[in-house]
Amino acid sequence: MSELDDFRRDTRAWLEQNAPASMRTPPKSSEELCWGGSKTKYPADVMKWLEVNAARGFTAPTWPKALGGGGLSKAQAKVLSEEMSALSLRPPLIGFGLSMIGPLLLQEGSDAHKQEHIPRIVRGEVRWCQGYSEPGAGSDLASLQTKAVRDGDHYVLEGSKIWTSYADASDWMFILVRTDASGRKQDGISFLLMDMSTPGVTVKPIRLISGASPFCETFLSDVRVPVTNLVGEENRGWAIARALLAHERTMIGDIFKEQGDRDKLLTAAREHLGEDGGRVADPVVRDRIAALEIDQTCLDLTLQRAKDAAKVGHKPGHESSIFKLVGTELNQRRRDLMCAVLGPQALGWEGDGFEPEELKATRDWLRSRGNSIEGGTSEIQLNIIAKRVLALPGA
Amino acid sequence: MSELDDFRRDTRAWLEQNAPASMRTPPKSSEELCWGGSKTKYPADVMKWLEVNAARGFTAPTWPKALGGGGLSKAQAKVLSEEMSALSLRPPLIGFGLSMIGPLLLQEGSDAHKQEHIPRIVRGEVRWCQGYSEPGAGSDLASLQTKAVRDGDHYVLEGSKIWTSYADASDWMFILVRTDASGRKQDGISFLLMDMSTPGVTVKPIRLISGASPFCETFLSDVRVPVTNLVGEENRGWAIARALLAHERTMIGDIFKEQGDRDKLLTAAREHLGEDGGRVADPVVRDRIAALEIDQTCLDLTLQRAKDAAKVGHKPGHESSIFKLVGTELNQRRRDLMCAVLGPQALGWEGDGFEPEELKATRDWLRSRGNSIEGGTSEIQLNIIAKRVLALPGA
Amino acid sequence: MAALGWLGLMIPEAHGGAGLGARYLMVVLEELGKALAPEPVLSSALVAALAIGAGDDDTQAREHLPAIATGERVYALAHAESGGRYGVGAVDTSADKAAGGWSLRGEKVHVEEGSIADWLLVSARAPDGISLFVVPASAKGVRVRPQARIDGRSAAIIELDGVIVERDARLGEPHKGQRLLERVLDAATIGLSAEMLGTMLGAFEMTLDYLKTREQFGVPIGSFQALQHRAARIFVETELARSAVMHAHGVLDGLDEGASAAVAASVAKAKCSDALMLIAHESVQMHGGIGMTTEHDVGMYLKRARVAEMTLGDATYHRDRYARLGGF
Amino acid sequence: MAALGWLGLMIPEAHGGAGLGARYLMVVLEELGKALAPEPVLSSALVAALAIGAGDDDTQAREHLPAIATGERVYALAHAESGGRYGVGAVDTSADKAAGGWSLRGEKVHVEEGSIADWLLVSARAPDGISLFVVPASAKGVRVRPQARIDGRSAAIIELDGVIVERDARLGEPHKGQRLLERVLDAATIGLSAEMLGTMLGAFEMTLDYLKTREQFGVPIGSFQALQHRAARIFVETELARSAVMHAHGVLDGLDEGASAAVAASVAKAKCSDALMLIAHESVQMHGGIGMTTEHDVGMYLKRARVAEMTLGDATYHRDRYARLGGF
Repeated sequence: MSELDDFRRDTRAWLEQNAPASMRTPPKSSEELCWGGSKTKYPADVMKWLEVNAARGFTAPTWPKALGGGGLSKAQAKVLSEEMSALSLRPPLIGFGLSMIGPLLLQEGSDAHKQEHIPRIVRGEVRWCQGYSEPGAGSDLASLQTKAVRDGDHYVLEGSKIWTSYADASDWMFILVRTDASGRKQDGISFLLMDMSTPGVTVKPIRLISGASPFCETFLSDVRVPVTNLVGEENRGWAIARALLAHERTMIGDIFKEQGDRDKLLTAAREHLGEDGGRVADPVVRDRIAALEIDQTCLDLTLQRAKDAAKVGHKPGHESSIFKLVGTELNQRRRDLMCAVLGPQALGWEGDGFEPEELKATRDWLRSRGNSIEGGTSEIQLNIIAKRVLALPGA
Repeated sequence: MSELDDFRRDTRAWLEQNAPASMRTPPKSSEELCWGGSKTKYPADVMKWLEVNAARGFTAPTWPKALGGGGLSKAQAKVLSEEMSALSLRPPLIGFGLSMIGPLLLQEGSDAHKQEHIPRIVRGEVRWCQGYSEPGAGSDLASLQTKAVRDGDHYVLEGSKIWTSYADASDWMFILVRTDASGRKQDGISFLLMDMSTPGVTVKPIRLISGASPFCETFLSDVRVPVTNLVGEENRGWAIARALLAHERTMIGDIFKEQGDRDKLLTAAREHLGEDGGRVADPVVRDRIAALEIDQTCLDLTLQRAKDAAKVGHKPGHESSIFKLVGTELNQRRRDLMCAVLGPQALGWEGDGFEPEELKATRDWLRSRGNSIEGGTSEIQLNIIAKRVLALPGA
Repeated sequence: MAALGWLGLMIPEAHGGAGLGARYLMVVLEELGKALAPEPVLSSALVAALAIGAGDDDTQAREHLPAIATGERVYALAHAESGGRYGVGAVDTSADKAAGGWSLRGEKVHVEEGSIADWLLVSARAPDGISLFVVPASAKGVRVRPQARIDGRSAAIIELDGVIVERDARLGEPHKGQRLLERVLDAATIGLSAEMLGTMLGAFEMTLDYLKTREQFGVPIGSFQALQHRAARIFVETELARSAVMHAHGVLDGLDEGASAAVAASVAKAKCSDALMLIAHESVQMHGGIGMTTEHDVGMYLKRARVAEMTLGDATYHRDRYARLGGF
Repeated sequence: MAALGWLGLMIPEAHGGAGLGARYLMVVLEELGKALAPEPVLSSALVAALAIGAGDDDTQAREHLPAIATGERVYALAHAESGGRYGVGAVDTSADKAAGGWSLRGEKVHVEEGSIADWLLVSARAPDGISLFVVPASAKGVRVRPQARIDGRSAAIIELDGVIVERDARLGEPHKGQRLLERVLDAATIGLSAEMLGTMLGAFEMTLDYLKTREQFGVPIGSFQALQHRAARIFVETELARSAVMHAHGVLDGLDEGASAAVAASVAKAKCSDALMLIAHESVQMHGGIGMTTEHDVGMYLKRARVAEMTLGDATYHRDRYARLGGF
């Protein structure tokens, strides 16, 4: 106990001494945070904050010291996180390296994988992206067709991946490929690590109906990946991918909320619909706003319930599907309601006649329609709940 | 043209002369109308009105004169109907005999069937009920299990029928039975005419959650029906039944509306929620009422569109599923909204503390929940639209 | 139930209870709701225990709390009035000073447990504002007429025709009666939402079982994807409702500092009202014809759902209240 | 289009039109909506033709109607103003008497076809009430700024900085300007609902085709019952919307004696707004990821749906108007 108190005192002192002032303000968007990698240039303060943290392993506090991590206990990591919050500090590094592929390699990777990748993730030198979806597969993820054919000590990849976030800004991709097309579709999939600079890899950004997006399509033509980059066994990649997906869904439930969403909606409602005795003047819209906020409260409380359960050792199960389903739908309702409040002012694409926040509301609404598609459609989540949670029979 | 005018003048004179005054007022419920049959006692005026009309064949205006019908042309029948409306006259006779089994027998029945049954239907001597549904079959109507085994010149029936409206007040039942269990389930069904007084027929009324109901369960134990009572060919009854069902669905879209529903809802809303500048005071409820009335208007216009199309020769198709689906759901929304308006006064079952119209509203709501089940569930209607109208592929 | 200690969960040990709090009572109320058990736990063990316990009057506590804990006496909250609909202020019943105490006059409706209660908690308008009074049902001038409602429970209309009660029949301090009544109504609303959670779970369990066993077209009807997706939606609603109900009981127990019981009550009641009606309607629909008959229990869930929805404010009322409490 | 006679469907033969009426124009508007074709038919052939034709002024008719019928000139209705939202009365633009005519001053927003129109129908507040004025877009003091909206069409903000027009630029009789404007807005609303009907049919057709051809899990996705039921619901909505739209056009043509064009317009617009948004949202969802990209057209249907929904009053506005017209 006293040791932990010492750790807290030391950590706070260190944080106060080393954090640049600009890192003590909330970021305006996730773009302002550090995602690492060789392809993005970050401001000096951001890089400095990354470097001092990486040197202590504080970018990955619980990972082994030998691989560059902080080597902290869970209790110590909690203290670090609390102290970061107390000082309103930005995380020094975020991204798929820390949240997805790093933990996976620590669990499933070979020693060589760990030695090669973990330290570079900790230092933020390498940014990772995820190559799962394919244009033809959609919700039927396991039907993926990107082929990997063995040729000596390499796999030769042919095919394409879609909906890869930030593929154009990433150095490496963890990718699902088909190494066997003869049996059940889930049984011939392998999990590879691919350097994005390998000849034959081309990346094309995707334009959404809401405008520019982080999504890319990645084309693979005669791409040679060393066999040593295989994680787990050949043809056994599906199980690995599924474990990562469940992890992603839990994160996603929370992700759609923005700071101050409620206030923005109410402010817009007062401005565009007027006030009546201090209240939003239109009682029908007011009723819809209240319904939305009540449902949002229920989801927040449910997420909290899951977190509390996780703390006492309950493993997260299929409730991640609830979070994905409800989180995305609430975001859609919120964006839709914002349009209803703005009326014709929700129709702008750019330029004259619209305020910046009106233009943002419109694009947010358009973008929100993708929420119930990406990361597993709402229909897939309903299937998961029906089959795995409620144990309803197959057709 | 002039002949039709003569007919109109004569008919009007005859109607004015023969209609008892009490037949010129709108009935309070369908219970006040004449359903015919030997088991119900009707007031003298009702019987007199039936008799004079039956004598002229006006209970079944377009049926052949030789079988007791009116022998009128379609144009004449339209004139009759218009003149009846003009004088606000009640129909002299209603029921399944006139609307369902009569027309069917005229088309598919043998000469003997016609001679035996048509005149008695016209005179209202025999009331008919429909024996389709079975407890085990539900939506899967064709899976019916009531057996009819041939024994000499009789079929011997064993099984039970459910949801038979007014079985306890009917003299005859047209009934679907299984005469062959070996092939496709639709292929072994036969269509019989069964005298309800045959030994072995027992009828038990069904109590609904809303209270007493016209529905009955009919038990058949060793019931002997002459083979001559078969309509159409043995094992070919399914097609006959389906034609009758489509007919029933079209009628049902209109059936849920009651005279003055809109006014009742608005009056209750003003009374229970108060008024504000002449308007219903609660804007959220007002919005829901407007939405309901708008949707009701759209359905009414769609029904009118179908009627107009029928007049120029379009055969009614699967749009009957729309009417069934939407008509029932609107009725449910209306009953539900009425409860929302009444608040705690919508909670009464009987007796002290509730007005009669409040008690009726509550039971109407409970009863309305059956609308989307009886006569083909909403799910079945959606299947029909998806498969037969939209031609979506089978699973 | 008394033997199991359920009725004393909200009552301090000093007065014969277990003093465990609302989160424990929630478990009981949820199970009662699930079984549609018409037990007067909500009105006695939650509402009356809290109303009397909160008053800080030791005499009242000693008089009533042990009798609640043992189940010796049943209590009912007589608050709603004809035409008043919902809310704390819709009270026309009067409490005038009389020799040695108060004279109560008015009519209360939809009093749940009213026809079996031994004691009544009556809201009435005293010269210094609305207050709660604890009145024996056997007092002179109390007339109880049972109300036959669709859920078949023991509701009543209660007339108070100049009922004389003693001075200390008033709960709480002078001038603060309305605040106490608000707190009592919030607690009643929260407890009712726990019962509603149980009722939706009961109906859903029954329906889920039916989906798995009832066969049509040669397969269990629960294998049809359209029904699967609707069942999944229902499950999601029950989970969201559960979170709201659990949270509200935690707030009642003072666990969440700064949280408002009024807000938590309105969130829970609004959510549970909509969720329960959806689930009850869907349950009858999925049962098909048999669900419409009195031979099957699912119709009882539908009827109880409606009663619970309309008691202590429906979803629209609580959404409006939530907005008012939230300053919009 | 002019060659096909579409633009003259509402214009009497005497002025170069076909005089067939709104029910014929509905067919054109529906097809344009289905193809998302950005043609100024609604604003010229329906709104302007009706506004000018209804005025009973032969000089005006001769001046404008033939030019509409031939497609020689494009007309736009400049009514909405910033902050005014919906309705006939939200007009601050002023029309003051000036030498030989009127001086118009104000700003109009969301003027559909505003950036390509040759003539404008401007609502403005004259001393005797709101009136419509027909104004050449080339007049001195008219400033047109295109508005980039999500549907990519030619909307504009139009400033009128003391624009001088002649006396007979005013449509209709004195004191009756507002009634004419009401009629024009109802007609515009009804015509827009025809376009919306087409747009929902276009999106649905595209989606139905996708459901039948796109395979996942080894079968067409349209074989999944959950999607089938949702597609069936969409179909039902299109049929209900069609009835409302047809009826409203019949009312415009004076077919249904005693029927109010205002009521018919609000029924059609409320229904089409909700139905179109539902269908547009569902269409994108059923297309999955590809529907979110600019590579597929379904997103354009979604964007146009939103614009149409918010033009001339959304569903909530028209439900409220329907209630007011119906006396509740």
